[in-house]
Amino acid sequence: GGARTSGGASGPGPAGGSASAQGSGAGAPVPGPRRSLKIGYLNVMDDAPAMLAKDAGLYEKYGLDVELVLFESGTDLIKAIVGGQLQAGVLGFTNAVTWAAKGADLKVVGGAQVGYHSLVVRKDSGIKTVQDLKGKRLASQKQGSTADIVLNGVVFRQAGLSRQDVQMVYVEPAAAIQSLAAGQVDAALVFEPYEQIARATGNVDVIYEIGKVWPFPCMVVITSGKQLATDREAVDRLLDAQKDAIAMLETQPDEAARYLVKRFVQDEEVRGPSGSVKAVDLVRKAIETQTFRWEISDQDIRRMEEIVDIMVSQGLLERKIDVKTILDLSWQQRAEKKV
Amino acid sequence: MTRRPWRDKLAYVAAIATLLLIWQIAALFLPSFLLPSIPQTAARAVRLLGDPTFLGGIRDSFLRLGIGYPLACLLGAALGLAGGLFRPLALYLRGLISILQSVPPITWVPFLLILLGFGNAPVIIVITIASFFPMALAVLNGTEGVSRTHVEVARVMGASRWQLLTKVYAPETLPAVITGAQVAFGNAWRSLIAGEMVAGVSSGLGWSISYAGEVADMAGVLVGIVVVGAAAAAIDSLVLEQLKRRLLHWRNGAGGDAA
Amino acid sequence: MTRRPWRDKLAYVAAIATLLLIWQIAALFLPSFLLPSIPQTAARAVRLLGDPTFLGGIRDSFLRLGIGYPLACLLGAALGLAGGLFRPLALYLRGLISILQSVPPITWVPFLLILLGFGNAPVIIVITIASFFPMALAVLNGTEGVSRTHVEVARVMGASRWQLLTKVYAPETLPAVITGAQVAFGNAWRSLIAGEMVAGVSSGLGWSISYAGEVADMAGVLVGIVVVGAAAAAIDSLVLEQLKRRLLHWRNGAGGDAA
Amino acid sequence: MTGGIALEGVSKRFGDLQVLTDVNLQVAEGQFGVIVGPSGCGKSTILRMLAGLERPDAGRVLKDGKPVTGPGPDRILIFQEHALYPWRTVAGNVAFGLELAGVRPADRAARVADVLARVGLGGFERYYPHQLSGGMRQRAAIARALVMDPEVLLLDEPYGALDAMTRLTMQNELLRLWQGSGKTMLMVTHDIEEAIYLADRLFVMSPRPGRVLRQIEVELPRPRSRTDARMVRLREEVLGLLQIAA
Amino acid sequence: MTGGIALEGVSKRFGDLQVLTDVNLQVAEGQFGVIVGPSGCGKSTILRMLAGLERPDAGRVLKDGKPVTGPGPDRILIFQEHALYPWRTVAGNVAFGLELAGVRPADRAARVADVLARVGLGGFERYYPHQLSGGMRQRAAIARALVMDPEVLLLDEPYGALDAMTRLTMQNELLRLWQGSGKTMLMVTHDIEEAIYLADRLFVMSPRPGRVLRQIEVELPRPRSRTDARMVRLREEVLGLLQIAA
Ligand SMILES: Nc1ncnc2c1ncn2[C@@H]1O[C@H](COP(=O)(O)OP(=O)(O)OP(=O)(O)O)[C@@H](O)[C@H]1O
Ligand SMILES: Nc1ncnc2c1ncn2[C@@H]1O[C@H](COP(=O)(O)OP(=O)(O)OP(=O)(O)O)[C@@H](O)[C@H]1O
Ligand SMILES: [Mg+2]
Ligand SMILES: [Mg+2]
Repeated sequence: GGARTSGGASGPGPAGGSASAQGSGAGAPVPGPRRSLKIGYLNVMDDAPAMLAKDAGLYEKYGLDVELVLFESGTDLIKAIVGGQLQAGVLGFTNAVTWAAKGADLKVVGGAQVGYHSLVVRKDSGIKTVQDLKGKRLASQKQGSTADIVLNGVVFRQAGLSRQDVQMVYVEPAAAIQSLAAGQVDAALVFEPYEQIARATGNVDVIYEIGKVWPFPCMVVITSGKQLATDREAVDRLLDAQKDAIAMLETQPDEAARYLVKRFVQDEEVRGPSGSVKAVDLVRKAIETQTFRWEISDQDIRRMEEIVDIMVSQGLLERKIDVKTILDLSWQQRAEKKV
Repeated sequence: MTRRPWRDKLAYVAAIATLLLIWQIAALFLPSFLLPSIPQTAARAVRLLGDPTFLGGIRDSFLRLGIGYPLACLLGAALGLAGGLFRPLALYLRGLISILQSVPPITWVPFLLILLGFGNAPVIIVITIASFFPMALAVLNGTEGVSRTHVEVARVMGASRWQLLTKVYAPETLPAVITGAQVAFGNAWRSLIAGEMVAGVSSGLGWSISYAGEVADMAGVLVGIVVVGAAAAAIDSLVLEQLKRRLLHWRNGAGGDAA
Repeated sequence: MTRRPWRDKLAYVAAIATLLLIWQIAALFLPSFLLPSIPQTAARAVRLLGDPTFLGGIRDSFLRLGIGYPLACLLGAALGLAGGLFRPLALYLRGLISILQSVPPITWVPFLLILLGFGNAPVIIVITIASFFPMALAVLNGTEGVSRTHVEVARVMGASRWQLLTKVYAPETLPAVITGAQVAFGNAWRSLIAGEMVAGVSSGLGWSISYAGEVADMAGVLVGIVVVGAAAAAIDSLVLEQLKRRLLHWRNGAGGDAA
Repeated sequence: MTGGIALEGVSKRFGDLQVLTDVNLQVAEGQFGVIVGPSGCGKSTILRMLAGLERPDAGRVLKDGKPVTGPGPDRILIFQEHALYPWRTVAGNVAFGLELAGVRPADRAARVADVLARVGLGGFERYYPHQLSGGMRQRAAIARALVMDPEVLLLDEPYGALDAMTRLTMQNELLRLWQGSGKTMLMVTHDIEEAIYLADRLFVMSPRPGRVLRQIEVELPRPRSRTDARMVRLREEVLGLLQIAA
Repeated sequence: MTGGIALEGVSKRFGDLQVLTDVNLQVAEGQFGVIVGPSGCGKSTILRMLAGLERPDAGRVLKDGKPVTGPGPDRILIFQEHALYPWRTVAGNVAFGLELAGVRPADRAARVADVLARVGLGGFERYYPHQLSGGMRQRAAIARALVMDPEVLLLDEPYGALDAMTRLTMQNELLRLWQGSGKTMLMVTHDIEEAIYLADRLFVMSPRPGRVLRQIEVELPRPRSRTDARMVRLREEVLGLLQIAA
């Protein structure tokens, strides 16, 4: 379990040093003075670009000393950016919106991952479609979280349901799949790696995945306006490194899984009723189900505007805000030119 | 010693004033979306306190507290006293407590959810667990200080074990019981808040605070915290302190007026 | 009363056995990914305890606890005693405590992060806050039970306020201080764990537990909990109970052997 | 021998301190025994053994010929330290034993009022112990034992804190209560006149390690006159014994 | 009048209970005063006032002509309830006042050993109070006050728990300590012989509400003989006064 430190303040992970040589090959090492950055992350598959860039030594390649700081929730993470303790973070777009609406000086500078939330149901629950959720127990994440926003604004709406039609239970994703397995709920809305764990360990079906139906920019790279004003260069390098990481995730999932496996599964194998699954395979599957993307397209910006509308309608925002004011896509424009 | 009720109140007011002052000063230095000022929070409070959902949440929280906390007090006092009489039990309890009290009560939430399902039960049990320890520990330690002569008098008078418990140990450990109850009360509130945040209930003060935090509504968070603090302080000073005063009034007879 | 050390140990062993038994029985009924059995957890423990990262985390946690907890004990005992001598201070402290102790200490984490940055400091302060309350409250209540005659004897002998404090109040409230310290110890551990989960430190037992929880690694969670419980129990019984025995040995003289 | 209370060859040590060696002492049923002896010679220890609070290291402690194994309401001890419960009023303290025995509240109140009047504490029912004078506390402790009406009454310097007049009243009160009741009494006192005035059988003890130095049968008729020449002679004798002892 | 201690027209009530009414009492510097009176008449209250622990409702409490405003180590009170600190050994208890006064540990030890020998507690230095007999506790409390060597010593029934012989020894010990020292003494006792043996000036009090019924100057030369005819006469007088009082 040595990989735990790789996320820690105690220095680069064991995989870090050796990996820089065999990086994905995109871009050459950057000359000039090294930069130190503190980046916040969440230990979910959605944040794989941030973690992989660290574990595979990509930050170093771009002349960055990155300290990854783990958070339990996006809410805590973004407070640390707002308070100036972190220079950047990879977290949910909705977090940026709620805080920016309050007046925080935040900028979304790049993409990371496309929303992946799947509805996992117990095989014996009889639920085959979203409509079948009516009257059933569904475990989801906190009200106001990204998962909750899209659940209500997209999943339920498209199925013609409302929050009141379903018995909602709001818990952490780990508790959600545990409750699912224990029969306390009939269905759970989760993201990776919880879906894979649920599949491996339980008697479950996935009946719906929002990324297939309504892809939206979920995890984004967020920094503060002040950071951009004082050291844009460091942020650009960060985005370069994560871009390489995304390339590796998309093209070499096996290798990426080997780097990331220790961050998600401690045992070599995960046991379930249907036999054992190798941990690396489980993580690779989780990576493959995800769509990682560093660009924020015009299509994405429209989705962002839709999300803001949903949030306003759910009372999470007091008023509509203009998405463009929290976007700063100058790195992306330059990167696109290079490509 | 004569009671000086206005002075008692003054000290309380001073304590509240200190907290408000610190808050207001901190608010001057932090952006208002991180730490709203008192007036901003007050405005938010007025809105929230007119909101039936919020009020319903307060009621739900009180309900959970109102079951979990007294239960823990009863259990803690009973087992602590029994331990005082029966030494192996005391040692056994000490062992259990010293192992279990270090584990954050919300650690049990997943297990409780699986065992009991969602609803009030897991939150109530978390409260009970959290407030049981200080109570039991205070009473256990309290029984060790019971005067040997007081016990002997009762034994000479023919007291049964049960009578020893209720007529000597119980009154003599009362100060410890009250300390335990006051400390347990703090634990009960904290675990109520923490429990509501993770146990999948959709109402209550803890839930409100965590929801407000999720949507970057720091004023809402602060209103929640203030309501919690005010409610806890009110119950503590109106109920627990008064109870203490009544139960221990024999300490406060006239005399020693030059003290 | 003669000491029966083997019996003391037996009760402790029984407490541990009870917990293990409950665990193992529960594990029979729950799937192993929810509640791994004892052998599974033991296997994981062996691996983890050979892992320098995990051991380093334990060391970090002890460091934080080792600063935050004694600090809280000192502060709590000093202020509590001072409150015993100076009544307005006692009332003021009571006010502060009854308001603040109901607020979960991790609420302060975001503010502490902003003020102090990442690192050990916020965790240590969270520990100090959490363990201050029971200590101060126990000592405050303890001072109220100080025998009036004992105080009068000292005053007649010409004791200054400071001497009253150190030579009468301090020894006489010692049992309360020890109760406070034991309860505070539980709070310290709990807030250490909770604090490490949210304060952005990337090491320590709490961090390990939360990390394991995030990735649904229940064996890892249990190893963490067991280590926490074992360490807390060991410190409690080796340090606090021994200290208590030494400081209060005057209670345990020979006599009353038929008791 | 049956009836009454007895110590047979009793020894007792606390740690390194030999307190009693081979103490033999017997008070027959209905008899009034008194122990006098220097401070620290083990008098209280003897009473505590008879009450069942302490066990002998050697020898036997008997009540009605059977070994004493523990406390019981047939043998009530009035403690040397008054040991009232600070959280109970005077009336509450005196009612304590009756409460334990399950006496009905109404009966309890009547008996408590009666005994409090007899010890001169009428009107102080609702006082707490810390509001009483030393002598009043002692009388409350006496009342608490008297109200129980036990077979055996063990009194450990019950009148130490009383003034001369109250003391005389209390002595006569005790005699009135005892005479013809068949109760067995064993009192420790430092007042030799009191000892001779009350005792059927007087035990003079040696300093620690305590032994019974002399057992004196006081066969003066009752009511006794305190100025009786025989009493004065006895007093000289006891004083002499103690003097040698000191 | 200056020097010594005095109460002038002192009244005191506790709640509804009138304890002292118009008490006048004076003990000159270097004099030995003794108070006798029925239980509960306010004797302890008087000593507590002089010690500065209690304030009069009316009248003045004086030391050297100046009102007493609080406790001070010039006036040491030996409490009726022995009030040893249970967490200190005998030696620790006796050293307490010296510790407060900042006496060096070596001196302290010597003085403590000396006074403990004088009260007959040599060898019990390391015992805790609950390991002592009643009389030993009382002697430890006396030693704790004596070791302070105060100007004014206030003794509240210091010998109540002592046997006759120890009592005599302690009386003489006290006289030795007092004579020629210029110390002012005020003792409460229930032993009238003791009162007459020790007193320069004897105050006989009425029952509650306490007043000074009679002030008697005991002008017998010292050392006094306990069998002196004048002492016996005085004893009869005091007893008579108390009897009327009772
Ligand atoms: N629990 C104890 N531990 C050690 N020594 C004890 C204990 N209890 C009593 N002793 C010792 O036993 C001896 C006798 O004590 P006891 O109380 O019987 O004396 P006593 O005859 O009643 O004296 P007094 O007249 O002073 O009350 C004393 O020297 C005392 O120190
Ligand atoms: N704190 C108090 N509150 C109420 N009443 C008190 C208090 N202290 C003393 N008293 C009352 O004052 C009266 C006198 O008490 P005090 O102790 O002075 O008597 P005393 O003369 O010393 O009696 P004794 O010889 O029995 O010790 C008693 O009736 C007692 O009940
Ligand atoms: Mg005795
Ligand atoms: Mg008195």
